[in-house]
Amino acid sequence: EGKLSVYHWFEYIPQEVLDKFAAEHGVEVTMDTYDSNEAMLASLKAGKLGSYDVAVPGDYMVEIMAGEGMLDTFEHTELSNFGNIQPQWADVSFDPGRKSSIPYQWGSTGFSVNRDAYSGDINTTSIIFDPPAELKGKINVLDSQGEVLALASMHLGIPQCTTDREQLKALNALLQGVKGDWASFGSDIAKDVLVSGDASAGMIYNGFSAKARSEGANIEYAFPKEGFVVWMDNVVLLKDAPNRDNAIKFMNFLLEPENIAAITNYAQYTAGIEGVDQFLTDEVKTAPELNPPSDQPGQFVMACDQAVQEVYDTIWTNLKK
Amino acid sequence: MTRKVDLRRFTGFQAITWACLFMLYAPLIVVMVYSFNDSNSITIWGGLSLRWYGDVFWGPEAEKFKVAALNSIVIAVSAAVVSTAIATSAATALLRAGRFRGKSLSFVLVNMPLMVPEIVTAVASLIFFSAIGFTAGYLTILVAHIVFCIPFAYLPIAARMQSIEDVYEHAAQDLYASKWQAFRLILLPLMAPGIISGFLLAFIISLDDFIITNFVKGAGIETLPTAIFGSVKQGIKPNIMAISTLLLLVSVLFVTLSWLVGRKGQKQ
Amino acid sequence: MTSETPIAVDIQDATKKYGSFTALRDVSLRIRDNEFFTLLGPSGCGKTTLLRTIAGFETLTEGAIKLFGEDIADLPPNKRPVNTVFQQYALFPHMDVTRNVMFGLQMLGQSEPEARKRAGEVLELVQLSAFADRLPSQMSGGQQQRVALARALAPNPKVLLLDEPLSALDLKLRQAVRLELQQIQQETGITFIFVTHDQEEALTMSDRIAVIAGGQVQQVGSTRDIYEEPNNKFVADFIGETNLLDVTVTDLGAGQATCILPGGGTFTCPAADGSHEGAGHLSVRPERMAIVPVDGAVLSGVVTRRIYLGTDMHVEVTLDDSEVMTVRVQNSADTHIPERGDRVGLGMEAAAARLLVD
Amino acid sequence: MTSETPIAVDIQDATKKYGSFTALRDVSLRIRDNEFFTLLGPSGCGKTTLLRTIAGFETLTEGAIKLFGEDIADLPPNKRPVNTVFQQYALFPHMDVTRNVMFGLQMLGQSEPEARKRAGEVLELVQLSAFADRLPSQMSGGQQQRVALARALAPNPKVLLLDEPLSALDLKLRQAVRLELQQIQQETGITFIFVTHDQEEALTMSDRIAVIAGGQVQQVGSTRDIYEEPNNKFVADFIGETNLLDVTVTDLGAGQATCILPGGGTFTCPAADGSHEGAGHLSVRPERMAIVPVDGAVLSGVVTRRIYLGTDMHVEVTLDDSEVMTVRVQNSADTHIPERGDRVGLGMEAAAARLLVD
Amino acid sequence: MAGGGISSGGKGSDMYEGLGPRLILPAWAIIGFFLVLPVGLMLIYSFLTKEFRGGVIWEFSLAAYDQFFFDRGLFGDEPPKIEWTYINIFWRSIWQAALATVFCLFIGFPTAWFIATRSGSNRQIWLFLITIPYWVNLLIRTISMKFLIRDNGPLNEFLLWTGLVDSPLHIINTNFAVQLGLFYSYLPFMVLPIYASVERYNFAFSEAAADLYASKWVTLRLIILPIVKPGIIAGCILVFVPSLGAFLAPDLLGGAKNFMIGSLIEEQFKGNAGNWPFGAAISMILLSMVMVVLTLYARAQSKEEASR
Ligand SMILES: Nc1ncnc2c1ncn2[C@@H]1O[C@H](COP(=O)(O)OP(=O)(O)OP(=O)(O)O)[C@@H](O)[C@H]1O
Ligand SMILES: Nc1ncnc2c1ncn2[C@@H]1O[C@H](COP(=O)(O)OP(=O)(O)OP(=O)(O)O)[C@@H](O)[C@H]1O
Ligand SMILES: NCCCCN
Ligand SMILES: [Mg+2]
Ligand SMILES: [Mg+2]
Repeated sequence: EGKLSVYHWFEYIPQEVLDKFAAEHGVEVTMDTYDSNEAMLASLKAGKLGSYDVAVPGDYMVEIMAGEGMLDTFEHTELSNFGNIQPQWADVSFDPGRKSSIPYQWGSTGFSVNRDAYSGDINTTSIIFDPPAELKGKINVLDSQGEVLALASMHLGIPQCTTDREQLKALNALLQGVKGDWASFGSDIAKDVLVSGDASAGMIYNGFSAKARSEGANIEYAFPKEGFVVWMDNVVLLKDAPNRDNAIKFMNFLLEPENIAAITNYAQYTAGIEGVDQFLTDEVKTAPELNPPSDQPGQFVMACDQAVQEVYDTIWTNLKK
Repeated sequence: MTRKVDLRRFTGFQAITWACLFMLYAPLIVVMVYSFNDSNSITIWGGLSLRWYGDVFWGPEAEKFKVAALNSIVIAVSAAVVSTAIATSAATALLRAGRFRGKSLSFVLVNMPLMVPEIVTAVASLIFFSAIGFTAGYLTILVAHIVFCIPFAYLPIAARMQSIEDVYEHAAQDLYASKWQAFRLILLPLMAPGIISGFLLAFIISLDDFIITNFVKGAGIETLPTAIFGSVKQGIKPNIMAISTLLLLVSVLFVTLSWLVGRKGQKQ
Repeated sequence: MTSETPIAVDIQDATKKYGSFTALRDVSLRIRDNEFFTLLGPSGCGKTTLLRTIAGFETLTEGAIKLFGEDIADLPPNKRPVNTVFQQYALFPHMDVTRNVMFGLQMLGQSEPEARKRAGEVLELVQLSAFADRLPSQMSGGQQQRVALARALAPNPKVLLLDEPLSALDLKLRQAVRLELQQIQQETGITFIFVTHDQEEALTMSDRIAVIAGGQVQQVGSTRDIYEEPNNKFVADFIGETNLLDVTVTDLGAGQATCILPGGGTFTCPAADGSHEGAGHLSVRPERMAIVPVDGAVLSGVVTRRIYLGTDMHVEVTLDDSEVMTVRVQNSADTHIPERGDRVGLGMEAAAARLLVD
Repeated sequence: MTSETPIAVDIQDATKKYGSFTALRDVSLRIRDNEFFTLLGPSGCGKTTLLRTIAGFETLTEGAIKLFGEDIADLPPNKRPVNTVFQQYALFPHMDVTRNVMFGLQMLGQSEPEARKRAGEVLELVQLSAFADRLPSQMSGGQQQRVALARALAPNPKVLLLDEPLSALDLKLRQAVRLELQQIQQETGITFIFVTHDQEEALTMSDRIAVIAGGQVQQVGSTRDIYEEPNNKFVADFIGETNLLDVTVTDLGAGQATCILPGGGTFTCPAADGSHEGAGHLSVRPERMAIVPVDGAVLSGVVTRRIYLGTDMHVEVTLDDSEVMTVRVQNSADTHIPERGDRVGLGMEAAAARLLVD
Repeated sequence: MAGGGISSGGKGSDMYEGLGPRLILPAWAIIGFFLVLPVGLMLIYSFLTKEFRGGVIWEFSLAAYDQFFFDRGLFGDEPPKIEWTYINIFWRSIWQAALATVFCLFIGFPTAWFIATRSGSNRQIWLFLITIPYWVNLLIRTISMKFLIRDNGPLNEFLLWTGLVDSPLHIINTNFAVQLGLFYSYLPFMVLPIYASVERYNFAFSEAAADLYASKWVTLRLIILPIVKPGIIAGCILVFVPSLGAFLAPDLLGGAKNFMIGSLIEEQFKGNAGNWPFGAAISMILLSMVMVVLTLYARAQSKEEASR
């Protein structure tokens, strides 16, 4: 008996998995969704902290939330399946010692291009930041400051959260210059615009792109040579969780290989849990989006300090003014 | 004989009206047509089918939409009832109670929810609710809905009350009715059409609200608009088209009913 | 109906102010029981205001109103044994005729069958039994008027107030309803206080009339008093048409005076209260003037206009000092009516002329 | 104003149907130039409909309308040299008086100063120069009426249509405006077509009257013709009060007939067109009846009611067969008025009675 | 939802004299507490110091307004210049809202007129036809509009099929699409008040004008429009105010590419920027603009009423 209140990304968990958890533990599960790490943070800050038990922030956001004191901690002994976590994800820089989080899925953020519209080389960030004529005005960009600015920095070859003024100015100038070639901003629509053909190219998460492809879009996911964003989303235990016990049960449930595999099959990213492979579909196992060439550099998005973040905010506002 | 000179007719106005109707209905008709599409994707026409209607009732999201629809209706009915009552009382104060201190301010107040842009109301309410520790939930939605429904209920109620001369109530009083009796036995029945349309307007406005609800709603509580938004922003799915078509039909039924009621009221 | 009859409504020095505007000023009226009393005056003179203070919808700024000797200042409208027939009838549109008539009875606590029975009786009285189930909107103006009357009569009020109840009816209908109203008043014996701005209506229906102007009572009296012995210029002018001659009063005696007419002739006539020597006005009704031979006439002039009115002919005679007098000559075969341009003399009987204050 | 005067408006066999309802049936009227012509009839008889077809707001189902000989069927209202004074005035509420009056002039292409000058003149004519800057809502009904008149007069129309322009005014004001209207018509020489349902109004103002009932013209004639020689029962009854006696016509000659009265007496009187022998109606105006000694009177009865009207007294005499006759006796010192219950005889002059068709 | 909702009603009767304060109390209580206070709190927030990543620090600051009006460069250390960014966003929103209002007026007036001049029962049916779509959720309506106008959506398919165009019309993610969305969202707010005015319009005025030689279109311009003006103004306000803060149409149909005031405010509370005092300040500026418009209107209205 009891409840569980989940704050989650959109289209990131199949209803069956929630139903399964609900049935197994006799818990009533409710879920709200968000479409960016920042939106989640803001809404928790604006008063919703205390009404959810768990959320699923990306790597850098875990660090931020911990710094804001928004996370509760647990003992590893509370989670009987804690040991299922793959070693490389068992201790991470954004949550040293995994005191508040467990891995959910990891993947990359790059972009996909409709092969009917453009047949040239797509493994370059120029597709987005210096687009070929065929794609101009047909590009959707994620409505996510962190990922866009990180990818843009890679395009320019400058470090994330740089404090160098010239580099920041160049970043600003790059975005100002290319904005006119972009059709729309949107994260949750990223798949739909590619499927419907509203956009011929678009920034997108790898799994989302795989889904778009399986829905009939003739697209190819790029692994640009300048770099791309990698991320890990994590289930975190929120401070003041109204149903902490059930939250722990839920996290433990998600460390079960069969359960997390169901999510991987649905969302088409990669789980950080041992023993998942046997449950995966062939489609997921062989998806090109999930199997990057090993030499390609992926980078986590960094959480910048306040001074840089304020410049980033200005650049972002300039982009959308 | 000669052509009739009709001062009410302006060339082109009828055409514009038809164009207007076309613009209003074209998207809805597209939605209706595509709700019968037997295809997972809305972009490809896969033949006629009712499968998405089945999906509405038995599909994976059916439970979620059922709960959301129920929430929406409960909230809309409660908000409409309360705001109609408040609006009726306010209209009586502003139109029937002579002068009193703060009357013009009250007038502004009653119409204020209409004047404050919705996004401002939404954000302000969210911050205020959390500042006073009024935890987000059902009640926050209800309260917010009551507030913004008041002017919508007020408009038709006041219009109706204005058109009813107070001589009827005076007559009642002259015939030994107390003020309360005059109000209950005379004014209220005469106001019925105004109150009904105020109620319906409030109901529909509440049922339709997305922005404010989305800001103030509690964790896991969905109304139909927020549920649809959550499920539709990624892209329109055929099941959403089926839901919309069903909603449209229910609405048409509802409007037709209210119209018939209104017409009956008018006849008297 | 003598002055010994009990006083139904006693209005004492009533003054009503709306802000700085005085709608009623020192109005005192004693309306007798069983009387058909009319308040007559031009639009805006305060008739409705006075009626509303009696009904209790307005409170007086000063003064008192007594109903059969009892001060009713503190009674709200629903506690006063006074009913009103409203100008626009104010029939409850959502109730049928019977329910309308029953309303007051039920508010007084009568049971449904009792009230229904009484309603039936009153509808009988106003000859509307056949319409008992109709809604007001399904009836003509005249019928609605009678429902309004029935509704006000049903609770058997001590005093019935009627605010221009006939003004919405057309001429022929109005004439018919006047008679009915008078009959019902006589049958029921209820005191009627009737408001109108139509002097003909006032004259045909009333026992007594109070003429009001500018919030003040100008004159109270029987119809004949008001018409034939107006107190002042306003009353003379408002009630019917009159010819006013500027005269010089020279010899003021008890109710009598001698005046010097514009042409120089002298004339003796009755004087109203408050007349004084010096400049004055002599009022003579058109029908009390006669066209006479020029020789020996007190006034003479030229016929400048003839207006045919069917029943009568109005002959306008312009006197030598360019004042215009109207003579009303009844159209009948034996009257000779002078042509335009004829020079004629004007005669008037002493009893028909009256010396007025302003 | 003889029949040689040119015809201003010539209405030929006009019929107007609204669906299956016939609002006008075969109406033919020849309205002369410079005439003050009145359409008189009860509510709903089609007066407004007729006026609106002349103005061009309605089209006839059948028939033709000619304006100074020219068929105007195809002219829209804004091309007809005809202006209208509307019943509710229809003054443009957002324009001041001058602007209202200038409107038509500017529409005709006059420049602003020209139009302003002319508006000034017309406002002078209706004595409203002082109100030139007011909005209509700031004026009394009578003043608004004059603005409406000025507005319609300003473009100097050939024909002016007036649809019950006085019905919203109160009695005294109505009387004053009647005179003014007549004067203005005489000064401007414009043909006035005036609509009213008030017979007194029609009688006082018009050169000629057309009495309309049920969409059909009942009679056209001078005021005196209409009042004294009504064509039929409807006209007699509608114009003024009349006593109608059911008689038996025995001896119908050229414009003359002998009738047997209810009491059995015989009486010779003029007959209207279409009278026939057998049952008929004899119409006698109350003022054309006289109270005479019972002996030798053609009719006799008992006084059952006396109504004081100021100018006159109405005496109701109930005949032996219980018909009620009204006699109008002018109030003057030398008339003797019988009391209620007195038995009296009734006299009437042959010339004053008239035999009517139904 | 007849017109004149903004102006105060009539001279007022006094049947329930003395009960006014008690009857208005519930409205005061709920609106006062749950709208006036929150808006008041926003006002206070706009003068506080922002907390990094959302929230406020209770220290007085004019930084939010400073940020709105002054441009201190990318790094906030240049000498202040006038900041055009936000003024432009406001300007764009006002312009969009004004365009949508004009668009609604040009379609809405003839429609309202046409409906109001139908006979009784037809009129009801027409009104009914106009309002039915509004019983469908705004969101669904906006999304179906989006679906309809997308590059390879039904509209373009139809146009290509008819051969009217040979390449798809690009409407989605343009300002025109936003216009269309706003128009579609708020049209009845224009039609209904105008309808109410026109229905009360006394055609005797048109007849008088025609009688005085005015043609129909001149009558429309000189007589009808001035007389039904209150309905038109009410309609314009009811379309303009919500359009100004509109959020769904720009987001869904405009591609969220250009900030409108609504999305700018939302961004401050929900998005990346997380600057609450700034969001509050923008809200207050927006609110005061709306109030100015309404006050001007109310003043004009009462002046007009006083002169009648
Ligand atoms: N509530 C009020 N406030 C201010 N003035 C008022 C009010 N009610 C009436 N008056 C004024 O008092 C005067 C008398 O009004 P009242 O209604 O009694 O006139 P009336 O004689 O009934 O006129 P009518 O024949 O037009 O009905 C008028 O000048 C009117 O303008
Ligand atoms: N548009 C219409 N459709 C149907 N019937 C109409 C129409 N206009 C007028 N009528 C009918 O035609 C008849 C004549 O109407 P009209 O307005 O001419 O009467 P009227 O003589 O002016 O009456 P009143 O004195 O009441 O103004 C009436 O019975 C009326 O009901
Ligand atoms: N569909 C959810 C994507 C999550 C990216 N971090
Ligand atoms: Mg009155
Ligand atoms: Mg008429």
